[in-house]
Amino acid sequence: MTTTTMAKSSRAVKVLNTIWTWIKKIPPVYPIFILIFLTVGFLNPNYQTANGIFVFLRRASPLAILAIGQMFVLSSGGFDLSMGSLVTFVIVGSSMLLNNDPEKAMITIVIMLGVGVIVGLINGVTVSFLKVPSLIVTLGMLLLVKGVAMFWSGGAPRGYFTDNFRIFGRGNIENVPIFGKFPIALLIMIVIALLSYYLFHKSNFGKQILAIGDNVRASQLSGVRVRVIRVLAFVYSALLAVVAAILLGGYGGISTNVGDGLEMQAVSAAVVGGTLLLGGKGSVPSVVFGAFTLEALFNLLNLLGLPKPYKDAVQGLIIIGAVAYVALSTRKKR
Amino acid sequence: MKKSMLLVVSVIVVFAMLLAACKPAAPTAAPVEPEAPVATEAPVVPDAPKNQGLQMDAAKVAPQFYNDADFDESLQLMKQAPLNPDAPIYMQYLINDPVDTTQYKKAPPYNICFSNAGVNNPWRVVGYTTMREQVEELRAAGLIKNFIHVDAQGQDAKQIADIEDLIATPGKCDLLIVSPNTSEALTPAVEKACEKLPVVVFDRGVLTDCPVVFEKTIGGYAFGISGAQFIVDNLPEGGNVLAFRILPGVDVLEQRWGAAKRIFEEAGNINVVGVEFDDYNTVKTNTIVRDYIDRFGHIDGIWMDAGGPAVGALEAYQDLGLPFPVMVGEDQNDYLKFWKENNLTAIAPTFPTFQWRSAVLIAVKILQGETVQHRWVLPQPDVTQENLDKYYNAAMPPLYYALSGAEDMKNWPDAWINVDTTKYVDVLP
Amino acid sequence: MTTSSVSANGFNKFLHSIRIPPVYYFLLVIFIGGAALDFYFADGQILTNRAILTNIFVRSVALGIVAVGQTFVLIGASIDLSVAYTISMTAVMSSFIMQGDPTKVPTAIFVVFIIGAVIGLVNGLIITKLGVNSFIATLGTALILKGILNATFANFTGSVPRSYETFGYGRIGPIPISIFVLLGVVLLGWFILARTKFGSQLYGVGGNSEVARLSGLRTHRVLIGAHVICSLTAVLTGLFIVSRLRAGAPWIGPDGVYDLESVATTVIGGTALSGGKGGVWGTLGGVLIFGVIDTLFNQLGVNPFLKNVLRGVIIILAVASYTLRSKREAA
Amino acid sequence: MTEEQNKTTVLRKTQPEPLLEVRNITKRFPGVLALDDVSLKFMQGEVHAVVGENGAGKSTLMKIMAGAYIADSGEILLQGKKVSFSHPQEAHEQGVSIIYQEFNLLPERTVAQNIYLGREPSKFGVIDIRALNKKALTVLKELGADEMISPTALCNTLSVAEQQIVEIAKAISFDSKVLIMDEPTAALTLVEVRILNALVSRLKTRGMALIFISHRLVEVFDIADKITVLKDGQLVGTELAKDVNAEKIVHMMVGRILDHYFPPLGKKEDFGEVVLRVNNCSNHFLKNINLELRKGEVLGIAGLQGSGRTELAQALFGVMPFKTGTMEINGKTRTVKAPSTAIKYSMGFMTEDRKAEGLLPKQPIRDNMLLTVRSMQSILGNIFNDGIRKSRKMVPTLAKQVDVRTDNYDREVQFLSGGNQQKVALSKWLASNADIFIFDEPTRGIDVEAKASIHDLIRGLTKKGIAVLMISSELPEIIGMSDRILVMWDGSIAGELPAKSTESDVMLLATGHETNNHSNKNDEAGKE
Repeated sequence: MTTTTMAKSSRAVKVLNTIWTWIKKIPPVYPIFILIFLTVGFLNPNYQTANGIFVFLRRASPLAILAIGQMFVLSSGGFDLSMGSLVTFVIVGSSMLLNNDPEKAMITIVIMLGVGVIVGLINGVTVSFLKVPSLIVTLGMLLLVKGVAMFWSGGAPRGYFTDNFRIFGRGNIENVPIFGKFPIALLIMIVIALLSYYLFHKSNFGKQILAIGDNVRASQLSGVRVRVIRVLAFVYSALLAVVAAILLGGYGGISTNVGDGLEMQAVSAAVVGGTLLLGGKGSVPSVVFGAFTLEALFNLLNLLGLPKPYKDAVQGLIIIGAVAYVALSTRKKR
Repeated sequence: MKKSMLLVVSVIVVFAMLLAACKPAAPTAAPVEPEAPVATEAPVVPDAPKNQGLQMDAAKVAPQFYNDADFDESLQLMKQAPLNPDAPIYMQYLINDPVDTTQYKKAPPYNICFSNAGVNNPWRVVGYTTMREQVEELRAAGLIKNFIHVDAQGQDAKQIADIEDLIATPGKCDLLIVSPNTSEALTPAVEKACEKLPVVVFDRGVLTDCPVVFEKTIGGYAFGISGAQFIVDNLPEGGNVLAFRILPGVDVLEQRWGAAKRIFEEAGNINVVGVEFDDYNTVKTNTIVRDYIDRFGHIDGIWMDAGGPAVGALEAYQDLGLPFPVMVGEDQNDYLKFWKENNLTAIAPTFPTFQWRSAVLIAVKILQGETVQHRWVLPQPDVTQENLDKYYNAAMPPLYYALSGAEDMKNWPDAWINVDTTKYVDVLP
Repeated sequence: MTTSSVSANGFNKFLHSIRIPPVYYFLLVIFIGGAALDFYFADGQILTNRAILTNIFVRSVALGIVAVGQTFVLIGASIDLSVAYTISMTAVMSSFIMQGDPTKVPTAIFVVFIIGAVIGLVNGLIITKLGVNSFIATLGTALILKGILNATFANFTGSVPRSYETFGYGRIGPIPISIFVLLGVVLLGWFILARTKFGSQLYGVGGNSEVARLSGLRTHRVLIGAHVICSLTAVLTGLFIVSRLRAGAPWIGPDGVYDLESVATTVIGGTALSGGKGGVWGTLGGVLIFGVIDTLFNQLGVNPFLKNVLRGVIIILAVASYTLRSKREAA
Repeated sequence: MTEEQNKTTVLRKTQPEPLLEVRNITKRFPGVLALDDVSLKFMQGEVHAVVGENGAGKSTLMKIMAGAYIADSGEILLQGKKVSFSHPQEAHEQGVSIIYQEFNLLPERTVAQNIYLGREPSKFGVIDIRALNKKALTVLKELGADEMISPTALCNTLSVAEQQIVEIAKAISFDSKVLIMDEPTAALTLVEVRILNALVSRLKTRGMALIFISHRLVEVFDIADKITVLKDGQLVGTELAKDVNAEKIVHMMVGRILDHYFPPLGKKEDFGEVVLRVNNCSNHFLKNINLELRKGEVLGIAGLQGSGRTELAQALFGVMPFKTGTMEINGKTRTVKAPSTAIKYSMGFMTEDRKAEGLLPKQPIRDNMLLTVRSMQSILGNIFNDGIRKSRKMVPTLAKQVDVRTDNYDREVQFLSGGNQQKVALSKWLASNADIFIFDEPTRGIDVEAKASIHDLIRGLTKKGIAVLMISSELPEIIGMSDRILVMWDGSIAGELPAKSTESDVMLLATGHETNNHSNKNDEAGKE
């Protein structure tokens, strides 16, 4: 009888093994997020209500959008450090363009998206055609874009944000079945995440981004128009920075230093979401949850009553840990 | 692999411990529970152990900037009327400290140099605009020729080098105006400048007496006292107070918080649950307010050492659908607007931007050999419910500061509505 | 071979061996162009006033010292973004330990150098042993340092004694001591890179770490060494800044943007981000470019916000002038 | 053993103890058993050639002996003592040095710095630059290259051959007892090869053990005392060079007769119209290239390394475009300035260096296979139509065509074996429906079985009317596969040879010798 039991147990082991391999395939960011978020919910009952969760998600939405944009560029093998400055530019510039006139909201948004395209084009073209490393290009743009914003406004933006401009970041859709209030910012984030999912995982664009991030030479020899793809990745990243800026402006109002350090937070969120630095791997849903994880972690630190500055220290540990985890586990596989 | 990982982790831990050991005050890593007794820590103020916010690191007041004598003097000055009530507010002074300047007397027009800490926040933009408009008017009057402005972009090291540049050329500047970035760091550079030419310091101070004039409104103590006293007077029983500071290390700001802290401590029953740096960032402020409401359930009073992000804090309440707190802001126009529209229980202590134009006027006085006040203390009115309508101007942009004292100028109000700091010329051809 | 031909040969060899980095031509152009602009639009002080000329150097001291360290790291195909907070850490710790007491100066200097070495060691270990990309690794340590610093020292802490201020303000004859320190660091950096085994190995590791490994180099040790050197230069920068500011505060490093600017000046100086190439003389040229344009902008009264715009443009164009002809795709 | 004075001779006579010995070495890479229980002995004063097909495990064995790889099992004995090298430096210190197949020089450093990297003459860590350059010069003199190469020259200014000499200089500078050379002559001209051979004899008389990997059997017989054959990671046998001939060795290497090894050549009636014609094309490397490629034929391109084989492929494909001359593709004059244009005109290019140029290692099989299709489609295409699903359906078909046996197309290609990787690289061109194929070293580094199936695949392509231009450094492959052979030398086409020419015909052209009969042969080829 021992043989049959052994056979049985080995079959069970096999099943367990397949389950285990499935579990191993789940990016670690999801269980980590769930763990942190449950802890947060345990510490503060607010986060057990739909409203509390929405408040959290709305707060995380701009970072999630920025992280998606950053992930497009990271996956292509580059960096986009100009994001934060672009956010500042959009906030300062919008207040200048709006000039307290609600009718200008639409045109302002269109113009700002246009600015995003231009900044992305400059980034991409300089990297692709002048062959300057993106770290340097976008660092230069970081100084340049913020400088232009400040130069334009003279340091103090002029107008208020009109309510119809702020609605994207601040407003709710009322009377949504099941949920009740549904934040517009979250809706925008979901739409962008879906669009990005298709672009990145389903379209030729995303596959070619991964291809050039993985092996530029091979991609070029397979006919990938490397420069076009790279430029487009930078443009998309800049466009998402503009969208995030509109949400942030709606959420927080006018401020000349909203964007400071956002680029590094976006890189961190992308990395926590499993994006491979220097290219070749990335995933939209993981990165979105990377941003959520980071926000949830900040909330957790707050609820634990740790001094705010430790937020930075923990963020530092998290990104080193996330990258080290990937590096060590691939080293093991080899 | 594991060995090396262990090594790295242990090095980090050792490193962190080393730092913690070097730390000047009470440990911070321990989570602070809302009602936890703090007997294990040496309380900073024995009679207010409940105010855990007052023991946070951000609550510490740098001792070199704060002393109780100045606090008392400010309290005194707040009650005092100007000694020259007929002068416009930006040339009034509250104490008599005359200094003879005949040794600096020169024939106009003058070349004045200005080392500026930065034009990096709206308060400074409004002040700088007012200053430059004043310069243009003095140029029109034939009193000023060149006005050389050097911007340190908020960096101490750069401002030191800037001042060294400005005083390197004899005859380039007849007088140097300095608005220091931080007080302690700029002291040596200002001392060096004093040896070569007359210096006027305004806004933030330096730790030396060498400038001919140090000019500002009553200052940080008064700002802190007004706001804190308003909270003490209006906070509902058992209310929680959250205090915001923009950044540490600036005398004016240290004094604001130092004074407020003293008022809170003396009141005894004010529960300050947190003191946080907001970097003058509205989004960050908004987030911190929500975090504290999450943590403590309710925050009933907000004190700020600089009111720029005040609207960000208030919008957090609006979005959460909570009643507004007892609010301390500043005379920034968006805050006054929000106040007026939402009928807040609020106050706006001010640090009037008119002191920027005073600096130029005083500089000219010195070069004309007129007697000036060595310590020139300008008045510092508060915006209150009673005078809100007087100071709130719907025509002005949100980041305008109400106490610019510029209403009597030629380009009022266009130069402050369409701010363009680039149009001013430093050196006349 | 006659003696004359030998000496001529020697001279040519010398010219060949010093290999003036191209950044100096760029510097010369900017300097002459700037002086001309200054002459026509301002008072022409850049060329005529020695104090302003020396001040160009003094402005460059802080950035220059740490950029030398950054050069080591970049040659090793790594990067160090934690230098800004290492600088802050040094400034704060040294003035905290000194507390205005001249007898505590040696202790303070000793302690901060140890801390610097530990930071460099941690950076190096994370990069080599944990296999973490250097950008993320040092960004991470920067954030950790930032958190610890801001949570521990929220303000100016302690002060340095007057005697210690000689480092920042003292002069030997007409020349500030700090300039000698900068040149000393550059010379030492050059010596280590060009004349020592360590330097040679660093070029090997940065140029092609597999080749270096196969040539028998302990690549990890070399890279860790480069990171330690970089952190030590950041410490020296911190000590210099605190001597000028009298006290240290946690924000002085990031306010000076020493992390990104040290990378930018090093790359402008001809050191490739991809490693294995470059040197400290080029870096000095890059730093001086920043010093010259800073002075020039002040002389011309350029709008401060426009300065940042121009800086951004100069960084990109200067680097583009190297990379334009390269065949490899950039990323 | 008391008579010290005639040690070498004595040692030879009395079955001496080997200088270096490997016992039962096994090494496994993901998907490949690179070495399987290999034991070998290397004697003092002896040149020992190790030969074998690509992928036979020669390079892996050499790297294990030099400490660059660590064997999974087995042991290494140096002068009878068991050693284990965990790092190349340990091997160097004990007197085992190696010249690698790939170039291992730092382009931005000088010759002397490269030769003595990590071993610079120094005091307290400070390099004595004069001594460094002097030592480097001495080593170069030993090689007779001191006139050609200055110790202070930067390596990126040297030619390929000069760089190879620096590599050799670097290896012998170790004062080694054992010198391993992995294809040292591949890039050298005949003159340089002669210098090298002279040098090898000199080193041999010094009492060193020389281990030598080469594909060129002629050279092997010129200088080797012993020849060891490896095949598929296993030891086939070791023979004294004087006891065997090339045929025997080749037989040992491939393990079967050549005729069985290659698929039959194309028949003349299968060849269709000219699909690719190059008229007088040149660029900075290539001079006056003229060639025609017909439907259904395999045109072999032979030549030594550095002769311009790969450059020709890159020029045709628009990687390093021609500057002058005209190209006709399918009868129309075309300019190809970028790979994407070449692909548009239905060309495909299987690159020489699979890892660096052919594959996306971190991407799944699926995305590698579909890469070219995707690059031909519009960038945003496939979001709102079912193109992507169509493309995805292609994957199993492609896998079947190239015979990649896996049911998991989401596997990253970096975890596949060399042969399967090559098949995946090939499949992306099948997907793009290319009808002109350029193969650059199609069977480099893959095992014999996979090799054969790739050869069958190439023949299968031509049967469908596809034109193939095949570059190879392996003469048997060129001869076995090509319907015509073009031989390159010094950036130009030295001549054309018909199918089934001999290796010596090819080698003569490839080394710059005019053959008297080559025009005749051309004529004959035309007549057939």
